[in-house]
Amino acid sequence: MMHDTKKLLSCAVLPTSYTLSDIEQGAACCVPIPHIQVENLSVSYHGKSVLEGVSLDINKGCITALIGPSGCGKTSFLSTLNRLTDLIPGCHMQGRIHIDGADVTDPRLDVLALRRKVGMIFQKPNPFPLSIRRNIEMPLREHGLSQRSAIDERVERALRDVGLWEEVRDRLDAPALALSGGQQQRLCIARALALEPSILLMDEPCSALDPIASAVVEELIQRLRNRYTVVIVTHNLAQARRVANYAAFFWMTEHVGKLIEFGRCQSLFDSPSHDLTAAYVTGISG
Amino acid sequence: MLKNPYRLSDLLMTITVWFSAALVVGAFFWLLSDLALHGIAKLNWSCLVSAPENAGRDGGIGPILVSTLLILGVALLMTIPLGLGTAVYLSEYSSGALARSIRMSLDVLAGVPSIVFGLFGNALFCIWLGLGFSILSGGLTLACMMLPIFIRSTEAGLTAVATEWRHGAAALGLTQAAALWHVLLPAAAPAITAGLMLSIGRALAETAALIFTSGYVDRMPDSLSDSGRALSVHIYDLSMNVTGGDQSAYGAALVLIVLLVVINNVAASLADRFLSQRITTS
Amino acid sequence: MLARVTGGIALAVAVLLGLVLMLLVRESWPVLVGGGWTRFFVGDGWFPSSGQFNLLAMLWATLAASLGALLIAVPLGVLSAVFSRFYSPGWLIMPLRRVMVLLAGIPSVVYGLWGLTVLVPLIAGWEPPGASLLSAILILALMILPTIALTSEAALAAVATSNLQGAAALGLSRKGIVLGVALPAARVGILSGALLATMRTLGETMAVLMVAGNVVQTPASLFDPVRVLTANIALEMPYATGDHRAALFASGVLLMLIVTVLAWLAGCVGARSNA
Amino acid sequence: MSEVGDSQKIWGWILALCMAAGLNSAALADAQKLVLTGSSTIAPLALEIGKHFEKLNPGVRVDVQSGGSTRGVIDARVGLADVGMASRALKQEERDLIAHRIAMDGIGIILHQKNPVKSLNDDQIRAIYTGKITNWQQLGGEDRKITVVNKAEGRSTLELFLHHFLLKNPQIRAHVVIGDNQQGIKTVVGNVGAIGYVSIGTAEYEEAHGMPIHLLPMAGVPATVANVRAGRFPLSRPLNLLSKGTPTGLSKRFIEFAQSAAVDDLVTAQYFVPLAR
Repeated sequence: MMHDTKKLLSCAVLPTSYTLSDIEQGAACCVPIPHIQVENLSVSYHGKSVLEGVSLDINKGCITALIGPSGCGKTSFLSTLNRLTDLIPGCHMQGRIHIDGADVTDPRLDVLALRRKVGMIFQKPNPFPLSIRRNIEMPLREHGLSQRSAIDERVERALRDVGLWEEVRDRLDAPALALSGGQQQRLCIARALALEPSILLMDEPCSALDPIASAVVEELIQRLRNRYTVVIVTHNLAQARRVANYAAFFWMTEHVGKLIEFGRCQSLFDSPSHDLTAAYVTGISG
Repeated sequence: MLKNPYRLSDLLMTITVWFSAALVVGAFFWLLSDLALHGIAKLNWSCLVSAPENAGRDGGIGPILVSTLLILGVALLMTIPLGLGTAVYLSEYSSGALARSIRMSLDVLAGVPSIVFGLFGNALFCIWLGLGFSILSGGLTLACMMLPIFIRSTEAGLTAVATEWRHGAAALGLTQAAALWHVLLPAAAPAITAGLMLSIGRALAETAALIFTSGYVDRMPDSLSDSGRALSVHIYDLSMNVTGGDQSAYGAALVLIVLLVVINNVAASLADRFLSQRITTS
Repeated sequence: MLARVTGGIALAVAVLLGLVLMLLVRESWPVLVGGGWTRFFVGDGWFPSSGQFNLLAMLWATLAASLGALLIAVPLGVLSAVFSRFYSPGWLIMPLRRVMVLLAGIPSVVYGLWGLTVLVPLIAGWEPPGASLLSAILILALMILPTIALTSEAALAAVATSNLQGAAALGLSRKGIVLGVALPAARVGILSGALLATMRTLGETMAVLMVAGNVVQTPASLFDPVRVLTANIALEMPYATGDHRAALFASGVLLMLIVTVLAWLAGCVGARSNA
Repeated sequence: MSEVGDSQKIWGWILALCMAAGLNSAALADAQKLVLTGSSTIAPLALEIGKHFEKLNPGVRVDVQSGGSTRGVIDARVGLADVGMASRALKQEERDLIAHRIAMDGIGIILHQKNPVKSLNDDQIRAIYTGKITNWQQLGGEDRKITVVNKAEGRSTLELFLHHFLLKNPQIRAHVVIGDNQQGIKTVVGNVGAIGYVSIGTAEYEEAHGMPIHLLPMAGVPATVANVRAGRFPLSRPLNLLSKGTPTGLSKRFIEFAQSAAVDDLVTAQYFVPLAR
């Protein structure tokens, strides 16, 4: 599964309408326009700070990897972007996050609309205990799509996008939980894609999968580039290197997570500007 | 080898476990076979549909079966929506003062003797609300008794639903109601069904509370505002008040047990169909 | 929206439940303020017609019957749950569970009827009068066994397979897995089942009334007839008036208090084992 | 959202149901429905009489509710019941009601059949119930402990028994306290050393159907239904219907029917003693 990193990291502006196949042909890459702007973000649980002073811009259509040791606030950071932090009792965040110009931290914000725009994939595949079809159809219906043919079309397109269509087309009504781990994770991605988000958050999407399934999902993530802004948490440095355009390195100092370094993936790995980063990416203190 | 010292104690454990299970099953077969032996002579189809005669010694239990089912129906109609609503409230907004006080009063109510519920139902439904001795009063009183059981087990089921699903639903931008309806309630279905069965068992077994609310009349009820005798009240009356009513009492007890099995199965499959239909069909 | 609707329902339920509590207190009020609560714990005994309302003997009887039933039913129930999870041949599991569910729903009148006609005469042949604390304990134990067995089984089933496999991978014997891993992991569930069962033993009326003998006395032996609080209410309520009636309601309040303390204790235990 | 909608709908439906039922029951409370409440002893008999009354008077409904004699008194007094039922004579403070006797019930002492003791005088019974005699040997029987079966506080048979033997309840040293007749019989059946007192009609039936009990004569009078009817048996109680003031309308017709010879068969079938006319 080695890919030509050079090709993947090259950037060009895409035409306004494109399909996945365009991207697969290697036509384009991400654009240096900020999609998510984070300013001075801090997160605390029950008054105890876990993440402080994070500021970074995440570019449109690019894959940004968040790396760093466990417990340094990467997942907390990810959860602020779709306000999933609201669900965690005692969780409080400060600072500003702008997505498409709107302030995510605004308490009056329509959270449901935000989450529809910002999809999320979890570490452990979490398809609902419903049929494969219902897993994708149900959120669509809840977001107001009721036309049978339109739903069927979207279900098929989402499943095709994640390469699951051929595998499950004959058993769409079978329980989703009967799928293998890798298939479940791809279904979760399809479920998110069906809502046509512009941003995808991925929290270690491959860590619960076997190497083969992991490789399939990784390849899928590569294909999402350009069409979606992807933010991915990963502990697999090689994977980050393979898939990401940008990388952000988090580290814990005095029990509080901080953003140490952020930049182009290649430069962060090959010529880190910070000692901690250098040590981590070369495996000395990782 | 390490193994030998464990052999004897392992064997002892195996014997203890088998012995306990056998003891439990044996005791119950004793009970059930006694019931069957005494009651089976009274059972036939006509007894299920005909009316009791001679204070229940002769005749059947048709009207009593109908009343029992109606009382249970009213109780369930009340318990399920109220119970689900409360359980959802308790599990989703659990930190409020209202939630805390409800939870405490539920626990307290679990310890109130059923006869007190009977007197309560009599005072509130029969007299104050003017429903009189009626199937409605009985059902509503039973609902009060079933609510604590049903709410607590449903709440436990909802709380036990994996957070991954909760977060997954939220991440898809689903409303809380949609997450509940499509994911949390179906996922909690086994616990809800179990709570439902426990409640139904309690309702069918209840005697003291019903004597004071749904009453003693063994006529076929015309409406929900008629008084109707429940099967358990019938059994109690036959065994304690009616001279020579023992055999009929055992017969009625057998019917009650069969009824319980049937209702449990129906409830289980209905709950299954209702709550997890989306798993099997589209 | 959802919060408001379910909150409204919850409030309605709370009001309903509050009404039950209010009725209890209102009905027992005359005797509580009239004679003070101490009269329930001092005096010659329970002679309501002469204004003596000492509940202590019945309180002890209630506690003794509950405790005895638990001592029998908890080990047996847990062991039979262990049996169906770890020892039973596969084909036996479902029928066993069916029987348990069935037994959990048998009305107490039926247990009482059976106890009165079968169990009590057996004990009477051994040590008269037969209707006794022992028969009450046995009948109650029989009644709560299914509850304990079913809840324990559910708690055992909820123990993560990975834990059990982990234990097996360490070469633990079946006994070692059960005692060392499964039961400790399931103890909260088992405890809450036992609590549920305790509440049932405290609140049970008809079955105990039929087999316990109903003599108001502090039990000195297992063969002494006793009267529990609930049986007292059921026996005398239909005929009681005035202070007598209020005293019966007050004994209902007492039962409620016992259960509250139990629920609170269970809450503490649950909170501690979660931490 | 649909879940919320559904539960609201159901809730509304239930409320509507309640209201409809409330109106309905108010509408039914006209002259054509007769409500009887009270003594659980009389309830089965009243139910049978009610059924026959309904047959003779089409369109009339008789609802019988049990719950104890005191309940019958209270309900008849406040008007919750058209007619109360009490298996005892009215007490002094209950004289605001009028009692209408519909049958008699004798109370007899029963022993287990294997107990060789065939008769006891009043003093012996008093001594047994106050705990002065504790073994059947002292009364010429076998060496066996006596199990004293007493009734629970408030039951009319207890009051009758205490009154007859000039006892107070706290004096009694009971081993088993029971609620209803059948429990008394089952207790004696299960215990060879037991002594209890129950309704004679019930005991006669059970004895005739093979239950191992026997009735003792009292003051030399055999405990039989015939003797109770003739008024010869010393321990008996009336089964009364209660009315507030002189009964009128449907209540009057029902009470008259319940006192007529037409119900003698029903009374006998419930093992009570018909009135001597």
